[in-house]
Parts: sequence; structure tokens; C-alpha cells
Amino acid sequence: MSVLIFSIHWQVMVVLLPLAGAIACFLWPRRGVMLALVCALGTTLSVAGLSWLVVVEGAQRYTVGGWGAPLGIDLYVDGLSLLMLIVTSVVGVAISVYANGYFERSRARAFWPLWLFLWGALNALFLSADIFNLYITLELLGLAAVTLVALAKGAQPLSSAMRYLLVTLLGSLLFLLGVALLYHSSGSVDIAILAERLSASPVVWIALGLMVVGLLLKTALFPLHFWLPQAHASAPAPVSALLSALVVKASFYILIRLWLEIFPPNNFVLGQLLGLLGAAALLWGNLQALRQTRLKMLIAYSTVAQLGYLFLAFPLANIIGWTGALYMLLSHAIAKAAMFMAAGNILRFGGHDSIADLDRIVQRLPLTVTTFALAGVSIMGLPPSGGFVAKWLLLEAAIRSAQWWWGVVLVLGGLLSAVWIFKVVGYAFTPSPVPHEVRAVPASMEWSALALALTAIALGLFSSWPLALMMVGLPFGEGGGS
Amino acid sequence: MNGFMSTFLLLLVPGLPLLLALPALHSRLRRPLYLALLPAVILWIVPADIALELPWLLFGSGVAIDGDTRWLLASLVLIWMVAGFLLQATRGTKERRLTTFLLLMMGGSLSAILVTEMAGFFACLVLLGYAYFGVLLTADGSEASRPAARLYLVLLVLSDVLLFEALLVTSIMSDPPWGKAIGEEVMHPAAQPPPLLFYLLLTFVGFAARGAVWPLQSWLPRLSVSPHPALTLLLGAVVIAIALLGMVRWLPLGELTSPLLGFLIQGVGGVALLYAVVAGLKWQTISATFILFFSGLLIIMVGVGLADPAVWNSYSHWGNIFIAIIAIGLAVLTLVRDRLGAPPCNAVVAGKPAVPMVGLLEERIGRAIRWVSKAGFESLPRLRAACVVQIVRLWQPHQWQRMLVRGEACFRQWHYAIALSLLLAIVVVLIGISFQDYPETAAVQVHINQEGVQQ
Amino acid sequence: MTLLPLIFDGVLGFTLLWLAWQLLGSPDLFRAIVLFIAFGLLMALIWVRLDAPDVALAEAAIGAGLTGALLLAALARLGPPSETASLDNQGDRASVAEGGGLPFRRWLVALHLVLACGLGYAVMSLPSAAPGLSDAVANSLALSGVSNPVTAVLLNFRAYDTLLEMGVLLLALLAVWSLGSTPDAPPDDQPVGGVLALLARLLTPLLLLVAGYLLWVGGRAPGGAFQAGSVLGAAGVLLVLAGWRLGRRFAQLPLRIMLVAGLVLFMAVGLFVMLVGGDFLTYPHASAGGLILLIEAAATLSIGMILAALFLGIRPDSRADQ
Amino acid sequence: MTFFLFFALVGIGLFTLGLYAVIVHPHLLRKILAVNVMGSGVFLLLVALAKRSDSVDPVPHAMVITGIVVAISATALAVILMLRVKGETGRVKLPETPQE
Amino acid sequence: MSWNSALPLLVLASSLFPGGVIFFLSEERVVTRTVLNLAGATLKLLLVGVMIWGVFHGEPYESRLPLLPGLDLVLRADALSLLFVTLSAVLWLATTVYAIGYLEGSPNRSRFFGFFSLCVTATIGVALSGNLLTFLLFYELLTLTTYPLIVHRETEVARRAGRIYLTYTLAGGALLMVGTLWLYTLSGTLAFTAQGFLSTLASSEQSTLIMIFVLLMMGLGVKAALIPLHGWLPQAMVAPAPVSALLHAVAVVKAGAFGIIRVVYDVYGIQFAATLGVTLPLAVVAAVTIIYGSLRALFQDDLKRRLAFSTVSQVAYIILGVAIVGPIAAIGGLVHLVHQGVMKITLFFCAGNIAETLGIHKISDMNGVGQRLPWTMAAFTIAALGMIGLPPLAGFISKWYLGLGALEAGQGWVVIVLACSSLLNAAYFLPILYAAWFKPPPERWPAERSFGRQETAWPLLAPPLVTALLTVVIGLLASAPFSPLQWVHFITTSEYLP
Repeated sequence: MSVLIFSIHWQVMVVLLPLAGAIACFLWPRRGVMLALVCALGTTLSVAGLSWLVVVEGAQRYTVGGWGAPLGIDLYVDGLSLLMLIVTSVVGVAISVYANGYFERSRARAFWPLWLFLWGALNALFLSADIFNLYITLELLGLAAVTLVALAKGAQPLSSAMRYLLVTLLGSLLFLLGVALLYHSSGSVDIAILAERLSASPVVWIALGLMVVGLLLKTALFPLHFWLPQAHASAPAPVSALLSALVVKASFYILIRLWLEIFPPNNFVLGQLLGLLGAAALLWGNLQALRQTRLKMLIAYSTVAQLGYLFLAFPLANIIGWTGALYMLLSHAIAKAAMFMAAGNILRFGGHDSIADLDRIVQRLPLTVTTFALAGVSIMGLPPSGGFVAKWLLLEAAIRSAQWWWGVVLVLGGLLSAVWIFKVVGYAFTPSPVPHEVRAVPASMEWSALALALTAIALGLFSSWPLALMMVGLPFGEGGGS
Repeated sequence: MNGFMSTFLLLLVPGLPLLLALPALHSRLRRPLYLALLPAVILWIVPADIALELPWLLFGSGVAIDGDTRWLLASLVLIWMVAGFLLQATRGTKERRLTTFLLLMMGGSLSAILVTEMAGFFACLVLLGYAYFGVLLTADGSEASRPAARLYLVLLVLSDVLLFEALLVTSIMSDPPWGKAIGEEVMHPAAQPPPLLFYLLLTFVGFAARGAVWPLQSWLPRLSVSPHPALTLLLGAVVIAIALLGMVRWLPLGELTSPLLGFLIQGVGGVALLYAVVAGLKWQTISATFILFFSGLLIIMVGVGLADPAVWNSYSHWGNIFIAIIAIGLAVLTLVRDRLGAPPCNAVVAGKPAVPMVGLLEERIGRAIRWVSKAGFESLPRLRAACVVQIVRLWQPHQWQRMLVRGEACFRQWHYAIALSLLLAIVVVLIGISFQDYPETAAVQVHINQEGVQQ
Repeated sequence: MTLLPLIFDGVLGFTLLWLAWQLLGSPDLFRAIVLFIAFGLLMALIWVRLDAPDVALAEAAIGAGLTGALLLAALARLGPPSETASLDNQGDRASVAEGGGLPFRRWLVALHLVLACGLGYAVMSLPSAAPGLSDAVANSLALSGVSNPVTAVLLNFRAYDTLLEMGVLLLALLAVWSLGSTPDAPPDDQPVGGVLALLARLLTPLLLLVAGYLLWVGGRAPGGAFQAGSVLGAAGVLLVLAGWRLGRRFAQLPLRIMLVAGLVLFMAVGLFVMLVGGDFLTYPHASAGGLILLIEAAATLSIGMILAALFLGIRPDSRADQ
Repeated sequence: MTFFLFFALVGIGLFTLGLYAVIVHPHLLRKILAVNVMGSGVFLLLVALAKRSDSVDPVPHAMVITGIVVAISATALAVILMLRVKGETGRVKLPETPQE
Repeated sequence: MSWNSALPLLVLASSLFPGGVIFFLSEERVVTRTVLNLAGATLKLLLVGVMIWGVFHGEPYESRLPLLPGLDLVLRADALSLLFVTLSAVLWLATTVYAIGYLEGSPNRSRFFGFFSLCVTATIGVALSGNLLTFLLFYELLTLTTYPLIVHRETEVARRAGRIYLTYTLAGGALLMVGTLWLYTLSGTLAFTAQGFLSTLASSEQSTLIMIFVLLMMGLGVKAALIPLHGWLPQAMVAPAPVSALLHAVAVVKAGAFGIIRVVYDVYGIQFAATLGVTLPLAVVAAVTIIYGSLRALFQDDLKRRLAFSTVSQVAYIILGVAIVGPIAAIGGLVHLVHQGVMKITLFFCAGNIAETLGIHKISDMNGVGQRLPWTMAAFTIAALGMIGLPPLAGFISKWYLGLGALEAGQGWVVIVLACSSLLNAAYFLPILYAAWFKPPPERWPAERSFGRQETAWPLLAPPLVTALLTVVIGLLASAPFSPLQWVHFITTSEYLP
């Protein structure tokens, strides 16, 4: 058994299985659902195999083509990327189950291959140790995501998709320009080699500046979040879920990777700048969320806000801070996916997602409301939930590094998000006066969302395992930026 | 008679009346008052001294019967019998509740005589006091007597508080207050027992309020002209007598001296006597006058005792007997008055001294409450509400909202957004170039202690 | 150092910038696209000047040719050019007005100048000797199975990139298909007669030949799967323009199999060599050349088909579904 | 100043021009063109700088070929999206004001 | 897992499990629901009984789960936690019976009972938590689980109350979290230990420690309804009577008070806290709360609101007892935790009965209620007199020890506060009694429901009678073995005797 596990090249399987699944779904669209589910399962198993490998043997470097860096392309798995892969799998499986009930046949035909492509792109991105390869995965990811957004009908989704496409192309180009400059100043595109060869010079800073902004555009950090709310809100529910949960996190992952590996040390002021933007995102996003009248729009703005949390790790820049941010990423991915799915259920059930009229429908979907509430608990950062653990760690980092102002922001952000969450949940406690036409919600949609929400809660109770996993290969090695 | 039986009997003396106070029980019995008195009578007859420790409060409580208390018990039983006899006539809708209150009162009074320590006595006193209030209002529901009853209630509460404080003070003075379980080392060296005078004053005023001693007597005349002679009897012979008994028992007569207070108390007693003689000589309120007079006498006695312990010691056992005699005397007086057939009682005339004063008092209190509520305590929440309104006003309309909307609209403009990203890129690069490799910028991070997470 | 190439380069470069300026600023969209095609051809020239013939081929075929065709077709579908142009102009002015007018533009220009200066500074401050990978490539070229270094990089050293890139291409097709036909798509069933049909009939075999040649020569000289594929795609575009359509029978599964053949074969080869006992995409040195050719052949076919399908813009069997 | 540096600077010029056009031109087709021009600029920079050493570095060439293919994929998607936007809204530009 | 380490978890599960199951029961399955509820409550009581016996004989009960790096979720039963656990378990049983009767026929009962059980679970968790993190976890859980109970009526008023409640408690929770974390970064541990664990820290940290103390007190003071953080409590009165009863007597306010006890005793250590000089301000705040709450209660005409302000005042007794540094006052404060619970729950039960049976909510409408509901009003009277502190009822015991402790600690002013509070208590309770017993009843009641021969349904009547009886019994037999007073004596000995 263990021989089998160690002899399979799990890294390759993790990337190729979704791609193969996408091709299969493309070839035989009528079997799409079955193929996709099998593929989701296979990918998850591969990720499990990879985790086993990594946990037992430590961080893994894999040379595609046998050439090795700098000539060839390396795949690198450590705790950081493994965690991202696992999040992707968890959310991915749930989204697959959910989408099975969500899409009617004609759109399902388009959805499955695109979604599997996106999954493959995500996995490839998390595994890659090569910045040009990262560019390609970013493009693959961006195009798939844009198309998925455009799957929804109507003018709004299409124009949001268009805007999203332009933004993601711009971001990629900025990134590519940075890659070009870095390649020409160091002669390699491998992250590890870059880390060795680069020293703080204006060229490097210009390249890094371009890459950072390109990635920030894709991550939709305040004030560059302008494309996100509409794109996430108008996409079909499973797509919103995976965009908010995974896609924006991918570019954040690259950013964190670059920051940890190839950024010159002692970039304290830059960290403060990113933290400042994160704090602004946290407050602005939550305030905007409060103002929204549509549920999905509200959740989308909350994504803007929650992304701010992730950036608070940059000024803190110690292991606890990074762990906290990653844990936030993890729990936010899962909780936000659950939340969008719940919103999708509500939308499907009542035909609208206007918050003021939710009272007509919420009472008949107790599971969905529970999902929303549980996910909300995690997003607010109340115990026991993943969000709490993350906030705890971030706050601890803030106090330990004597930067209490970030702590204030953290607490304030949690309270603000509580306001809008309870604004929505409050409608669960309104008597429903008017019965109206409803569309049944398949059980698979309700339960997959609930399962995710419960996972987000469970993350608060069993945090030691993910935390230990993050530390494999010491991605935050010598304490990050400090 | 074995120990168990006697213990049981002792507990039954207050227990049976309390038990019978349940309406469901006494409504099925023919003469619950007499029945409830039965254990007391038996205890009186059985000539044995019994004592019993009860697990109440941490230092325990006790009931006992000995020579002195036997006398008191006897007189009390007698009075209750008379009262029962007088109350035979009462029949009607209120009877059941009246009986309940009477039985509660009986339980309280009997146990007050039997308990051996102050806290227990206090408990009985409270039961007695509130039960009497119930009796008053149940038996005599006339609007005229209610203000006086309320005044009585106010004095009762005040007296309770004062006595409670007195109890605390005495408890802290007798060290250690609650056993040796917790070592002396944690006892506060700073703990200074309050002065004795404080305690004496508290006790005296507390009991004086209950016993209608001169300056606090205004409720007494009105309540003692009740249509029910039994109520008058109970008021004087039970409520006031036991209050006086308490005073005699609680004040450290014969042990400690306080000449100043002793003199003061004598003065009060003297004035009370004078007042009784001058102001109270009316047939309708003869019993009140009687009570005032004799309680005045007793107060003088107490005052003398407090001023000079030796004097008190010489006639100390007369104290209890004196009280018993007052009670019995009052019983006789009431009976006689009842039998002679009092002239028609003019409530309004009789109530004259009490009612206006009570009315005035209540009105003043009401006005004070209104004033306070206007000026003070309601203004705080009102202030807070105003603040909340301000905040809401700040929040809800327009200003912030508009800022949010405009800001977001601005961010959403394509050209602004992309230009902003460009600007951000330039800023990042500038920061990166200008702040690199300055070690002191990282100085803030020195505090980082990473051991916490390593595990 | 001769002056002539310098002048030539200067003219080339400035013309390119001027073209870009013109195409981005021209009020007429049709003219802009035509200029864009010219821009692409000029780029191809520059690639040649920079010793990058492979890139030049790809640029000429894809960057200038196919992109231009795609954009022209899109413009045609957008509606009458005059209307769009006027709308565009209005939009331009409106946008400037919305964006705060002239001051904003001034700021914007300043910002861009700063950007350009910064980037220029970065480029100028790079060391004059490139720390590139040319030596590494040259050292390993013998083991790669091909002698054209660009092909070696594309299909051996960085084959994983290429694999993913084919994924991007396929994804684009998927995206285009799943977004379906636009409501106002021009009726494309009419037979196109005349010169175009004749041209198509004449050019298609030629293009096929060129594609085959480029594919074959790619191992040794400039050329390769992408270039060949784009030529094939051009042929497909021609056919499409001429009104030729796949038969219904082929428009279903067989077409799809052809579309994915390149990617599937690529993945299959990569996995197969794993079975032999290496990492993913590690070709045995002896058979590397053959394997690369195999992959390239399939990739050429797929790339050509995909590019043509992208141009067509709708699922060929969509009519069959309706 | 050597000629490859000149081309690299031209590349930068193209990138900047393209970016400016992306920002100020609302018409989607022109935005697509502009993005393509930006891409060309980056490619030019990538290849031109590879000329610095005597021997030709093929890796940037391969990268650019990859980039060109990615660019046409993106352009194809952008074009189809643009057409759909036109079909749904009747206008070929992005709505600037938030639709609530 | 051994029996000793499983027992705390079992105690939690005995209400968590029924709660979880009840959510999925359909509305009509009344019998199943009732059986589940009662079985859970009874089982919990039994388990708690076992634990009391064990703890008394020195058995350690502790369950651990890893929660955060270096911090476990610890459930531990010590004497102090058992005091609260027992109170919760007993009163949960009573309230469950009451709620079954109270909610008969109203909608959303499954939801109600589900959250009710969860709320009790959270309370038990608060009581059993063995470190500050676990405490924080259950404290926040309590916030979340009580919110649905407060808004259960689903009216606009209820939702407004819910919002206010959340505003206060979530903000408090955040402060508590910050304080906890800060403490953790300073000390590296959060485990509750007798005499506290902070006294070993360097003296340079003292000002920080004071600040943390303030943060913690603000966080906990919200739930304990200390001035000026009490605003949510009267608002929360819109909830159904069993909820008010549970909120005020057991769950929420007591969780806050209990937390303050824990922080003062087991985190800072009472001696160390006294050295820091934080106890006196706390005592002053508590005293102000006592007086202010009573004064506000005086002006309320709504019965439940008056009771709510009375709670504000009474819970501060507990804190006062803790803040007066001395063993006797500590006994008074701790025992008031139980006594106030029993008395206040009785009052709320009775208020609920009056509202439910006669439709009366205002005190000014209560004339003659005693004649219609004699048993209910008898229970009310006993509890109210107990609240005033009349002997021999439970309230007297608490006040007695508080006063004694204050004198013993040399803080005579507390006695005056107590006296004023007693007077005020009398001033706002006695008029109710007077009106209910001695004023003539109106011609007809606002909304009377008939229950045949009984004055009201027996599930509504039995719980207040039982708790009223309990008020008398724990007052009368205060120094019997295993009485609350004796148990508190046991606790205080361990806290004050190293």
C-alpha cells in the first residue's frame, strides 16, 4: 500500500486528472455529471495521496521533464501549497455535488468541462514553482473563471464577465512584464533560484511592483475590488462560490509565495502599506455589504472585506501572522462557498435574493438558513469556527509584534460583519405572511452547502491538523519578513 | 418523655401553625387556631428544659425552652386563646385568608419566644411583622386604616434594615464571626469593629419603630381602634410586646454601659409617658394609650439599665415578666372594653392624628419620586437615548451613505480603477526602493516571539 | 558598426509606435483593425530582426493574421461601422467627461510617463550581459531530440508550459462555444461565390502543404507545431469564409476528438514515459525526437482546428441541436 | 545605445500606450486591441532583452510563442463576450455606474 | 477515555444531543420532544450528582481536546464550576417543564427547544471550562444560541431587542477575546488555577495587567449587566417567559458573573488582584449598579422590565461579593449566584403565569391577582421577600454574608449600599404584593384562560412552586451538608487557603 502511494506521481495526477476530466466531459457531454463526479473524487484522492506523501516525507520538489530548474519546470509542494490543494478539493467536491443539482442540462454541458479546467488550473498553480508557468496557469484560471461567470443569463453577468476578463488580462500582463524583467535580471524563472540570485535593486523592485499590482488586481484588494462584487454576485451560485472561495485566493497564494521567497527582506513599510489596504478593504467591504439590498451582492462585498484579513499578515510578518492569514483563507474559502451556495438555494427557491423580501422564503429552508448562519459564525470569527482560530492567530501576531492597531482593525471588522450577518439571519425569525410560488431545492444542494458550513465550524475545533500541515517544509521558514 | 419526642414537640410549636397556614389544610379543620396552639400548650405543661441546635446560617441556630421563656410562652398562649375567642365571630369570604395570616403570625410569635439567638429572633420578628400586616389588611379593609397600615409597613421595612445592620455589627464584634475554618491569617487586620454606640443606636431605633415608641407612634392609635378587638389585642400584646421583648434581649443590658444613650433613652421613655397621659386619654384609643404608657415605662427601665448595669442586674428577670404582664393586662383591657360595648367608633375622628400625617408623608414621597425621576434617574437613559438617536442620525441618512455610494461608484469607474492600480504600482516600487535595507525599520518587530507556534 | 541597420531599426521601431498610436486613437474601428494587422506584420519583421524567426512566424500567422481576421469578423457582426464608430466617439468623449475631463487625463498621462520612465530605467539598468539560459539550452540540446532550440524548449524543456498552453487554447474554444451564438450573428449559410471561393480552393492545398512543411522542419529549423497549426488554422478560416462547413456527421464526436487530440496525445505521452520510469514528460533520449514529432503532429491538427473553430465562433453542431 | 535596448524601449512604449488606451477608450473592441498591443509590448521586451548576450537565448522565444497563443485565446474569448454584451445591452462598452 | 475524563463531556452531551435531535423533529411530535427534553434534563441532573459526590471526595474530572496550538479545550469540574453546573441543571429541568406548558400550541416549538437545549449546553460549557479560551468559546456560543430565543416571537420589537442584545454581547465578546489573547501572549497559559497564575509575572507588566483586567471586565460585564453595559437586559424582556427566566436566572447574566468570578479568582488570583488595586473599582461599579438597577426598577410599570432591572441590581451583588477582598464576602457573592438564580427564576415563572393566564403585563393591572392565582402569587411573594433579603429566605443568607464580609474587610460603605438596596428592593416589590393581595380584583381580567379547577396549567404552576420551596429550603437549611452555602464554603476555603 505505502509502496503504491509513494510510487505514484501524485503531483502529476493532481493536475492531469481534472484536465483529463475536462476533456472527457467535453467529448461526452451527456455523461458530464458522472465523469465530473468521478474526476472530482479521483482528484480528491490524489490530493489525499499527495498529502500523505508530503506529511511522511516532507516538502517535495518534482522535476517535470526531468530537466530541473532553471532549464525545466519544477513542481514544488510544501505545507502552503498542500493546504491550498486541500481547500480546493474540499470546496471542489462540494461544488461538484451542488452544481449537479443546480444547472439544467444545456448549461451543465458547458459548466462541467470549464469547471474541471478551472480546477486543473488551480491545482497546477498551487504546485508550480516557476513564475512563467504561474503566468500560464493564471491565464488558464482567468479564462475559465470569466467564462463561468458569463454562463449566467442576462446583461449584468455578461458585462461583469467582460470587465472581469479585461481586469484579469491586465493583471496577467502586469505579472508577465514582471516575469520578463525578473528573467532578464537573473536568468531564471524558478522561484527558488530567483530567491538565491535576486538582490534588492531598482529593477527587481520595479518587477516586483508590477507583479504585486497585477496580483492585487486579480485578488481584488481594496481599492482594486471594483470588478469583484458584480462578477461574483451575478455569476451562477456554484460559480460565485468557487470564485470567492478559490479563484481570488489563487493570486493571493502567488503573492504570498513571492513575498516569502523572492521579496527582499526588511520590506517593513511595504508590509504596512499592504496591511493598510487590507484594513481599508475590511472596513470598506463590510460597510458596503451593510448597504446592499441583494443577498449575493452582500456576500460578494463581504468577500472584499474578508480578503482584507489576509493582507493583515503582511505587516505582521511573523509565523503566527502567516498561519493566521492562511487559516483565514482556509476557513473563509469554505465558509464563503457555503454562504454563496446557501444564497443560491434561496435564489432558486424564491426566485429572487432581495434581502428585504427574504422573510417569505427563509423559514421554509431551515437547512439553508442554518448553513448561512454557521458560515456566518465562521466569517464573524466567533468560536468555535475556523474564522475564530484565524482571528485569534492574527490577533496574537498583532499583539506579539506590538502592532496593536491591526488588532483593533481585526476586531472592528469582525463586529461589522456580524452586523450584516445578523441583518440577514434576523429574517429567519419573521413570520411568513404570504405563501407564494416556490421552486423545490434538491436535497443535494442543501446538504452539500451545509456540509461545507459544518466543515468551517469543525475547523475551529480541530485546528491542530491543518496548522501542523501548514508547517510542512517550513514555508514561512525563518519567520517570514522578520 | 424521650428526647426525640421533646425535640419534635419543640419544632412543632412554630411548625404546626405554619403548616396549618396552608389554606388547603386549615379550611378543612374546625378550629385551626386552637389546634395550632396545642403543641405550645403541651410544651408549657411538660416541665422539662429542652434545647435544640438547627443548621441555619453557618454558626447554626437554636430553639430552647427554659424557665423564663415558659412564662412568656404561657402568656402568649393565653393571649392567642383570647384572640381566638374574640375572633370566633368573624365569618365571611375573607376568613380563610385571615386565618392563614393569623397562623403565620402565631408561628412567628411562638418561635420568637423560643429561639435562642439573635438571627433567629430576627427571622421570627420579620415573619410576625409581615403576617400582622396581612392580618390588618385582610380583617380591616377600610380605606381609612390603609394609610396607617402602609406607614406601619414602611416602619417595618426600615426597622428590618436597621436590625439587620445591628445584627451584622454584633456578629462582627463577636470574633471570630464564623468559626475557625478559615485561618486568621487572611482576616483583615484593618477590620475595625464599629463603635458600640452605633450598635446600640441601631438596635434601639429598630425596635422602637416596631414597638411604636414615642416619636414613631403615629400609626398606633389608628390601628388600635379597629372594629375587631382581636386585632387591637394582637397588635399590642403580640406585635409590640415581642418588639419590646426583642429590645430587652438584644441590648446588652447588664453587661455593657453607655451612659449617654441610657440617659437619652430614659428621656425618650419619659416623653412617651407624658405623651400617653396628655394626648392619649380618650376612650376610643384607650388601649393605644395603655400600650404607649407601659412601653414608655419599659423604655425608661431599659434606659436605666443601659446607664447602670448593676441596677438592671438586680431586676433583670422582671423584664420578661413585666412584658408578660403588660400583654395580659392588655388582653384583659381589650376583653373588658369589648364586653362593655364601646361607644360607636368614629373612625374619622379617631384617625385624625394619623391620617393627615400619613397622607402628607406619602404625598411628599410621591412628589420626591416624581422629581427625582424627572431630574435624575430617568434622565440618564434619556441622555443615552438621545445619543443613540444622534448616532443613528449620523449613520442612517445621507452623509455616510452618500459617501459610501459615491466612493464605490468612483472606485467602479474603469479609468479611475486602472489608474489607481497604476498609481499603486508606482507607490509600491517607490516604497520598495526607498525603504530597502534599513535595518531600523524592522526594529519594531523585535518583540516577535515565535516559540508559541513552533510546536 | 554601420549606420544602415541602425536607421532601419529606428524607422521600424518608430513606425511601430506610430502604428500603435494610430490604431489606438483612430476613430474608425475598421481602420484600427487594419492598422493592427499591419502592426502585427511589422512586429514579425522586428522578430526577424531580433533573430527570432520562430516568433516571427507565429506572429505573422497568429498575431497578425488570425487575430486580425477574428477582429474583423467581430466588427462585421457588431453592425454597421458608421454607427459603431459614432457610438464609439461619443463614448470616448463621454468617458473623458466622466473621468474628470482634461485634468484627469493630464494626471493619467503623467502617471504613464512615470511608468514608462521607470520601466525604461529598469531596462537600462540591467547588466549588459544577459544571464540567460542560452548556455544551458545549448548544453542540453543534444539530449532533447531536436536541433531547433526553440522547439526543444517548447516541447521538451518546458513542455509542461506548452501542455498547459494547449489547455488554454482548448479552454478558449470551450468558452467560445459555451457562450453560444450571438443573437445578431450574420447569416453564414449563404454560399460565397466568386473570388473568395476560388482563392480558397486554390490556397487550401498550398496552406496544407506549408503546414506540413513547417511541422516537419520544426525539429531543425524555425517552424513547429504552433506555426504549422496556425497556418492550418488560416486554411480553416479561408474555408469557413468560403462557406464550407463540416458535415453533420463529423461535426459531433469526431470533430471534438480531433480538437482534443493534441492535448490528449501530449498528456498520454507524458504519462506513458512515466510508466517507463521517469518523471512526467521525461522522454527517453533515444526516442525523444520521434515522440516530439508525434506530439507536434497531433498538436498541429488540434491547433489548426481550434483556431478555425474560434474564428467560426459557434458550435458547428449547434444548428443540428436546434 | 544598442538596438535591442531600443526595441526593449519600444516595447515599453507599446505597453504604456496600450495601457493608456485600455484606460481611456470605452469601446470594448478598442480595449481588446489595446490589450493586444500591451501584450506585444511585453513580448518585444522579453525577446529584445534576450539579445543582450551573443548567443540567442531561445527560452524567451518559446515564452513569447506561448504568450501569443494565450493572447489569441483570450482575444477570441473577449470578442465573443463583447458580441454577447452588444447583443444583450445594445452597447459596446462597459456600464460604468453600478447597477443596483 | 476513562470515566473521569468522559463525564464532563457526557454532561455537555446530555443537553447537546437532545437539542440536536429536536431540531429535526417535526412540529407535531410533542411527545417525543417532551420525552427527549425531560430525559436529557434528568440525565444531566444525575450525572451532575455523581460529579458533585466525586469532586467532594477529590476525584478529578477533566476532558481535553486540542483546540489551538498550545491551548486545549479543557472541561474540568471543580467545586466552583459544579456550583454553577448544578444550578443550571436543576433550573433547566424546572424551566423545561415550564416551557412545555408555556409554549403549548405555539409555533416553532422544535426550534425553540432545540436552541433552548443548546443554550443550556453552552451554559454548562461556561461552567465547566477549565481555561479562559474554553470559557470564551462557550461564552460566545451562549450569545449565539440565545439570540434565536430572544427573537423567538418574531415581532419587530423582538428583532430589535435581538439586535440590541447582539450589539452588546458581540462587542463584549470581542473585548473578552482581545483581553484573553493579550493575557495569553503575556503568560503563555490560560488555565484556571486556584490563586491565579499571573502573580509570578514581572512587576513591569502591572499596568498592562490592569488594562487587560479592564478589558476582561468590560467583556464580561456586558453579560453580567454591569452599569453601563446593562442596556440589553431590559430590552430582552420581549422573549417568552421561560427564556427570560433562563436568561436572567441562569444562563446569560450568570455566565458573565461567573466569568468575573473566574477571572478574579482563578486568573488573577484574589490577592494579586487586590495588590493590583483593581478590586476596589470593581466593587464600586458593582455598588453603583446595585443602586442604579434598583432605582430604575422602581420606575418600571411593566412587570418583566421591573424584574429585569432587579436582575441588574441583584447580579451585581455577586460581583460585589467577589470584589470585596475577603472570604466571607466571597461566600456571600458566590452563594448569591445560586440564591438569586432560584429566586429570580421563580419571579419570572410567576410573571409568565400571570401574563399567560390573565393577560396581565403591567403592575398597575395586578390588583387582586392574588385572589385569582393564589399559588402563583404565594410563590411570587416568597421569592420577592427573599429578594428583599428577609430571613429566613435565601436572599437573607447572601446579604448576611455580604454585609458581614464587607465589615470584616473593613469596607463599611458596602453595608450602607446593602441597606439602601434592601430598602429599594422593598420599595419596588412590596407594592406589587400589596396590590396583588389586598386590592380588589377588577370585574374581568384582560385575557383570561380557564384551566378548570386549577388556577392554571400544572406545568406552569409546578416549577414556580418548586423553586419557591427551594428558596425557603436553601434559606432555612443553609448550613445543612451539601446546601449551596456549605458548598460555597468549601469553594472559598480552597481559594483562600493555599
